[in-house]
Amino acid sequence: MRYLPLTPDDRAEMLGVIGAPSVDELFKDVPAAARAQDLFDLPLHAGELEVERELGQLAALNRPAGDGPFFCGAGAYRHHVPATVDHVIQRSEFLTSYTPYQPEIAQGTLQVLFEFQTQVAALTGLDVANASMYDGSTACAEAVMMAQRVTRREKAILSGGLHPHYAATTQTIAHAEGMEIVRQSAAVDAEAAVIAAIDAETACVVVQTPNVFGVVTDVTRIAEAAHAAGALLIVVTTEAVSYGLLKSPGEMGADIAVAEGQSIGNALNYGGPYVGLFACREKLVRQMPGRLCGETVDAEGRRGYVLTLSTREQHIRREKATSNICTNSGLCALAFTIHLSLLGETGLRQLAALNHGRARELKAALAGVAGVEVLTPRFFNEVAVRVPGDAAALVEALLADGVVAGVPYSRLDPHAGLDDVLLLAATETTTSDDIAALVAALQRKIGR
Amino acid sequence: MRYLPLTPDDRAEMLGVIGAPSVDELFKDVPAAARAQDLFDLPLHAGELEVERELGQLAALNRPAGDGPFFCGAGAYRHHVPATVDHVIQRSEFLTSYTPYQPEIAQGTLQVLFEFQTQVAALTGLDVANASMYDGSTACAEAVMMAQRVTRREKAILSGGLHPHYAATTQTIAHAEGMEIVRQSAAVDAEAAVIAAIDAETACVVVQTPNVFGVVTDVTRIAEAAHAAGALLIVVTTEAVSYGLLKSPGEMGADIAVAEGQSIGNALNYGGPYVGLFACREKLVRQMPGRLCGETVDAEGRRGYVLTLSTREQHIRREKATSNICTNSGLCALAFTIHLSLLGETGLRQLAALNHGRARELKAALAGVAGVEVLTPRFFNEVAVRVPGDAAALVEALLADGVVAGVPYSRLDPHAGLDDVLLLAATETTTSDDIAALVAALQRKIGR
Amino acid sequence: QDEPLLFELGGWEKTGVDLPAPEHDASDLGDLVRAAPIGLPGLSEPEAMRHYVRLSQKNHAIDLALYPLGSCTMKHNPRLNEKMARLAGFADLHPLQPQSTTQGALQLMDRLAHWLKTLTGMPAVALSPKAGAHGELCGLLAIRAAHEAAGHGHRRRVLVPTSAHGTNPATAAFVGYSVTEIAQTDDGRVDLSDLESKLSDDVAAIMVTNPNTCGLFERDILEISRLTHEAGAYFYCDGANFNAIVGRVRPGDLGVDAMHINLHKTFSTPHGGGGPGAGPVVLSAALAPFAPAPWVVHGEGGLHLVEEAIDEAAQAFGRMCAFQGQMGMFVRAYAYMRSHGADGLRQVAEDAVLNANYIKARLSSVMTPAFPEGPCMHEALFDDSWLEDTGITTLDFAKAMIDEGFHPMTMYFPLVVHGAMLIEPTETESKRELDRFCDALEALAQAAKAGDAERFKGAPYLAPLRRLDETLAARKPKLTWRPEPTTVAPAPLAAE
Amino acid sequence: QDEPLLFELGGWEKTGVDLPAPEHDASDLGDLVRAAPIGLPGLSEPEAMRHYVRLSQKNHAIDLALYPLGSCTMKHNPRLNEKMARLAGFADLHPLQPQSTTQGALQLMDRLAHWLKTLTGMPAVALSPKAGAHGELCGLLAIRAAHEAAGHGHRRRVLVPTSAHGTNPATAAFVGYSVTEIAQTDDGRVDLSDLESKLSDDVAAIMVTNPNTCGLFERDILEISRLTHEAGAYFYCDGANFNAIVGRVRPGDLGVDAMHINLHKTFSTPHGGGGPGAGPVVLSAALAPFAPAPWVVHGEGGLHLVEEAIDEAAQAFGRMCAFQGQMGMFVRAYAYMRSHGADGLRQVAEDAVLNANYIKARLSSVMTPAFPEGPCMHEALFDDSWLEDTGITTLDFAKAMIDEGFHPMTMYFPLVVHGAMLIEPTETESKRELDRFCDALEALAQAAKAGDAERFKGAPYLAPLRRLDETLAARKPKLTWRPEPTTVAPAPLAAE
Repeated sequence: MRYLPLTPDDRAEMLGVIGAPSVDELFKDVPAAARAQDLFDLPLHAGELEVERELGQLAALNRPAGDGPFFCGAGAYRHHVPATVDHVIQRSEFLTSYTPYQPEIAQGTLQVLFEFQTQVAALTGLDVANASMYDGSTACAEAVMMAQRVTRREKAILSGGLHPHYAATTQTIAHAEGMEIVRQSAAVDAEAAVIAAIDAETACVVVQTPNVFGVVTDVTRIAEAAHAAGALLIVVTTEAVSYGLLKSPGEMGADIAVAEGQSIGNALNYGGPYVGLFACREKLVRQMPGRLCGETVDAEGRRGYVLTLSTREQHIRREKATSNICTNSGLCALAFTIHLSLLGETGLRQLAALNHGRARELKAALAGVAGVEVLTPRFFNEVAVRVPGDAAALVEALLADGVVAGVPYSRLDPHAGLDDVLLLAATETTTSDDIAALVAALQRKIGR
Repeated sequence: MRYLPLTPDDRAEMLGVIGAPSVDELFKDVPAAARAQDLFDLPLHAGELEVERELGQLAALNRPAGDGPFFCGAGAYRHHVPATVDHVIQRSEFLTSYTPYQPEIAQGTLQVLFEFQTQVAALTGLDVANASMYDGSTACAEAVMMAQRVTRREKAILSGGLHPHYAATTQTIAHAEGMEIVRQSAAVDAEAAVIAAIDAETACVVVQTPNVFGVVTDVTRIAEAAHAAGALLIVVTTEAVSYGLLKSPGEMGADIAVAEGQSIGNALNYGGPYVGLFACREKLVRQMPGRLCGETVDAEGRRGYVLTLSTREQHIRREKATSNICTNSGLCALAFTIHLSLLGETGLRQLAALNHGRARELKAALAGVAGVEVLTPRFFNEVAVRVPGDAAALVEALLADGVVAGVPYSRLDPHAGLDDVLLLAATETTTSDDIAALVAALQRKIGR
Repeated sequence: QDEPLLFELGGWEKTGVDLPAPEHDASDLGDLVRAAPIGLPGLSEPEAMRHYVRLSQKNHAIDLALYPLGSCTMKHNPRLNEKMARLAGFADLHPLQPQSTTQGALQLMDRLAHWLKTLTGMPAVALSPKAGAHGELCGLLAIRAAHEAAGHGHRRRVLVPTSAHGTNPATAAFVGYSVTEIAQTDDGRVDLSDLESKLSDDVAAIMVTNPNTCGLFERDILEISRLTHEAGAYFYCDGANFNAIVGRVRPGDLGVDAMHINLHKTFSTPHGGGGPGAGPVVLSAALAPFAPAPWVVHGEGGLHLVEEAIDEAAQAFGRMCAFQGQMGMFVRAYAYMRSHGADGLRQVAEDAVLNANYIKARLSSVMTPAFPEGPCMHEALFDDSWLEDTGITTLDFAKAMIDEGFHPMTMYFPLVVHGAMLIEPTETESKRELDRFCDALEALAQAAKAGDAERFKGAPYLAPLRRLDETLAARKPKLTWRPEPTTVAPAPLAAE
Repeated sequence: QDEPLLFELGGWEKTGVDLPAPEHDASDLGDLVRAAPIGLPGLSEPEAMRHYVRLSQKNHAIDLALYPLGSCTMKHNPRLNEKMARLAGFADLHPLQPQSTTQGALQLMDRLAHWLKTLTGMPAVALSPKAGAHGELCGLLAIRAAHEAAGHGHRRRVLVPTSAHGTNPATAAFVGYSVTEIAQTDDGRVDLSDLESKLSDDVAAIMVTNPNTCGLFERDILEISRLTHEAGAYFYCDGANFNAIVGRVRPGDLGVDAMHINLHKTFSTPHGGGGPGAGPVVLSAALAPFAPAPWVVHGEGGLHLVEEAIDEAAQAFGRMCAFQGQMGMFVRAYAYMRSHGADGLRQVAEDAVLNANYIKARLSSVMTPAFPEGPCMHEALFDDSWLEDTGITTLDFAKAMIDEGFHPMTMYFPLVVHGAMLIEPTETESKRELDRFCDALEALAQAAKAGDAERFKGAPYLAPLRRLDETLAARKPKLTWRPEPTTVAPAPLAAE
């Protein structure tokens, strides 16, 4: 086996040093009944060529997003990632290193995390950020539980504009932890209902902007209402590129901002791995979940970075930890940071403007299709439309024209009664030809 | 422009330090008539996404070898290269470094070259090897000119089994340098004619094994004849994997062995870059062309490596240099060395056996097709066959069945009168299904 | 060499991308548009490349030398896996595109599930958890759901051995369970009688790591699971150490009800400086109905991804995250499994255990093994009693290893051993590298005993930085870069 | 840290690949089969990875810091180019598969040719030469063929300035020409009167580098080409320094007849530790008919690759190599050109020249510029007169730069300047990096003048190795590893 360096001679010699007659002897603590004598019923080892063939065949059964017109968003977005990003994250020193617990030989990773935290704080308009979470949805759940720790209240109100997967994840996890989760009904313009629901038991309200229907909302009034009731405002964003165009959560009064960072530096990957962004106001930092990297000095007074405030974490606090999380999404965060370093202020703003422009073009084109009703008033790069009949069936039918027309809302939540709603996103990778192909296909199908 | 770090402010500040009013001032030595005022008639700069689109579209117009049954060889072979190889050669420290003229900060490259030279010497069965040449064909030309320096004779005899591109390259270059090049007629079994042609003016004979028709030859008798006449024997190999199965040039009496090393570690790349292997007997080393890496010690007595014997080279000797070559094929040599390190003795022998086995399967299948005559008696992984009619037209016709059936000999040499000869290679990447598809397609076409 | 921060290198107007100018008029978003500067400097591409390449060289990595972190299974990460994960058919696939266009991805998930189930002898697996701790949470939520479905919602206590990973009690507490510790015997195993005494009808589960964090196989594991099941509790196994037994022992045969599998440990997906990981959870028949969405089923016309339990499986306890989990890691882990095969995976466990025992044997002459009797599994545990009176701590010794070119072992864990040093070599180390490592540690140990304290107290000397002041970092946390007060703030960018 | 050689690490039975067992009987090759051991140790994949990654860290690289090698144009290598070259449609394409299946590749070659011709103002280009010197050879062969076709076979002399790259005279000699040197003026240019005096009807060509190797533009270039052409000779231009003028000056407008273009210099294909390069040659109308095979023509049904001149272009002088040349480099260079565009390429030249002049300006206070008057082009040339009486040589100074984290500049070249130091920053260096470089060189220069000779004579101190003994290496060349005589030879492998 190509990955196993020991030779039969090595093994024999090592057993001699150990003083064991055989490797079986080393497994003697395993109850005899549980020791498998035979190989399990699985194929034997295979060479690279064979493995590549099998996986290549599986990959070929899928239709990559880049193969033609493609309009899926709803929490994951197809953006162009510079080649530099993927090159650097594959460097052995980043790819094959562990969590930077030994800071003397992990300054590469640590400094990147410090840069990452600073970038996330800047994007969200908040004071501090952690070193990343698993993804946006789990970051959302963690934010809700953090609000519980901060406010010592148990109720969380989730806006009807929150991505249903985020709501479900939060419900599963935060509910398990003892919270009452109030999920409001799905609605394109869901934010008025949020304010109405806030009461004195409310730990937090969770509002997404741009929301799952693409709607961009100024959440300032929600923040005021929440703060008046002693609750925290958590602002969720699933499209991190929107930070380049839209007012930041911090500017609008958010106490905690969480986001899916996939859009910057990371491929679609059929849903993962992604990278959760998590930022909050400075005064809340000690209730923050996840890893944190902080600046310090070494024994010679030189600037350096370490993982810090780990007294919040499970490996120190065990059952009293703020969270059970013991990892981050380091390599995805690295990709995020490199891509954002390449973009810079100028590039991110251009990219966001470009996305918005493409979406406006898309919206205008959709609005011209008879039978299609655009539901989203103000948007960043995604709109919801109402189509005649079942949106999922329509998407499937349009595949015949080579067009992947977006995400039917029923895919996210079959119970919402929004089977005729379709979500369509455009990014800088969308061309006018793509939009024309979509419109032509729609007109053919809906026209009939 | 993403690759240009200077900002307008930087430029202004730097001009101030220089004391020049404008950048134009720095170009004042250029005659005014030759200073282009306008941009040339070419597109303006383009982003990564746009460049990827254009090149992706061009790439999509080609039919990759791996897309289906594929039997081209004739000097370039499709082998599987482990992912580790391509990963390591892309490391910044290998990819973006220069020729190792400063050995203190280039030991990585130098030690690899030393390993490469040792591997090449072992494969060819000769004493020493250089740090690589551009490719096999230019290595062949250099070997012929080296024979001239060694023997002080002017005539080179090129076997009719030598790859026509190699013969043409040698003729062009060595003839330019003043040699008489005797190209023998193309023939499947061309080696008897070589011995007959050797005379007292002969500097060298150049024999290929396996030859361009796939024929494996024991060149021992040719070596004896050459040596008896005071000439050198140069043995050419275009399929380096064959070293894992066949008797080495050194064992058969070669004085110089050259080869195309592409098969080990390097992709097909539509013909380049490849890597030329060049080895010779120890006593000839000072007439060897190309870079050489040698072992030495540093100021503290530690082992290290340097480029050496550079007094042969043009940057020292100028017009008296042994060759005008001033580069090697470093990165391709690195790929070769890594791949061969992974293979090792065991893996290379297995790989060679596997190739030979596939080719035997191919030959047997071809022999079963009525109208196809197998011309090659003893072969490694490639055979020549005679087909009814024009081989090039047949290959073109078989494309309709998704089969790339090999290289028509006329493609290499339209003047040879071998328009009905087709060369077909099989490697470890060839499957029984591929062979079956070839045979079925052949039977359909030729049967009609 | 000090490498400045991005924020000290970059410029507000610099960018390392070239984007076409937006073709459209200003948006109608009005005051929803961000006016103030974001605060993101940019770098041209050459500058960015150099910045991050320079930073990378400050890291240790598996690709450079042995990385003997106990409990972390730092093994070779094959680049074939990276290549496969980057095939457009996997990497450029949207999680919500029509399932008819992702049949290959679903097949891959299905095959991965089959391998995981076969290797563990368990009937079900939940693929979506994103890391080991996330998998623990998934397992305990399944257990809680099962108890609640059976009317046993009163079972709110979880038993955890003192040697457990911190995530075990943290996860149990997270789902609202109280944690009771189980004592350990002198030979480093669960104290059966203590376990028996603490099992009662309010216990929901026990959480046991096996092989345990002392690197030892729980000899009484069948008895443990029998007692647990008899008490009506479930057996959660922490699978962090699965590498020691993969291909040789199936947790299902030990009575395990749920176990997470760190794909980044046993199945070689890269650690990436701290994630992303992946933590699928295998489940027993009793727990399988409660597995969270989504999962793959075989249906008409191919595979189908069930994203929300509507009918038959309405017992699913919910959803662990958006989408399907760590697909990129699934591809890598599957490529690894296929490469090894049934035979190779068995060899993995054997070589991992052999390597650890070899280290234990070689170093026992200079260091004190915590459990000298009998073999260890895939990691060798030493205590610090051999350092007594040297004035050198486990930490000092570990930091001195850095100067020898090795990453330190895991220190002060498990907590049950004083000054613990937990060494896990993994199966991808050659005998040559093990010998190099043991030679270095022997020499260090001799230096320690010879009283060369300065070599240790000041270590590392040869790393990019010397020891970092962690207290300072925690006392006054500085978590983001901010411009020096004297620095002129960048001019606000004009709104586009 | 010393890294052993592969041959000291590997094993005869080890392998880092898994291959299926051959399914066939032993071959019928009889005694053509190699019986004796080859002598190739193997490494498992983790060992191989570590060996080569460790070795890599002993190298300097552009991605780490400024690499100011004059005449080498060490600029940033975009990774986009690497990605494009690896598209299966380019990388997995066989050079001899039917041309109907490689139309995209032929189009790429055609577009690259168009860019090169447009940027140089020349009507033809031969793409196949594999490196700069190979391109020189191609150019001189075309010149020779043209002279012979015109009945001027007696023209066998080539004029070369004293400052020329060694490849120029080497190549001229290679094709059987004798070499005559042309003197240089005090301001570092070709001495026109000396040129005029040496031009006669036996001269085949002049070979001039422009900008020349002193980093200066040949002010009299139009006069040089006029005189050359009047004498019936051709003007070969060494294009190594094309980076200084790309987008601003077309060699065709200067009267050049042939010029090679190092794609690995001006067009950013990576140097790779010494190749592979690529050296296409642009040709004037007079030389175009003699260009070697193959070339691309537009025909019916698409593009066609002419691999052997049969009819119309039978003047082709032959073939430079097998197949089509460095396709992998063509893809990279084209991606680079398209990324820059006409505007970006012009900026390349401007920034390259600006950066060099900035260095010249900053360092002139401590070092002595060889040609202080007027601007330089893309490289700044200093002599060693400022080191007089310090006992420190150009070499010492250069080696001390290594300790500052920089690669040395080109030393002792061009030969016309005593103790030459030739610094080429390229356009991909930021002002920050240039300042860091100039600060370091200023400090070093001051230390040199202050008499701190030890810092220089013993340098480098901080590199993986100290100065290497090159004399020893050349006196008794050891070019391959051989087992120590005392080592037992490996057992011969059984023939399969």
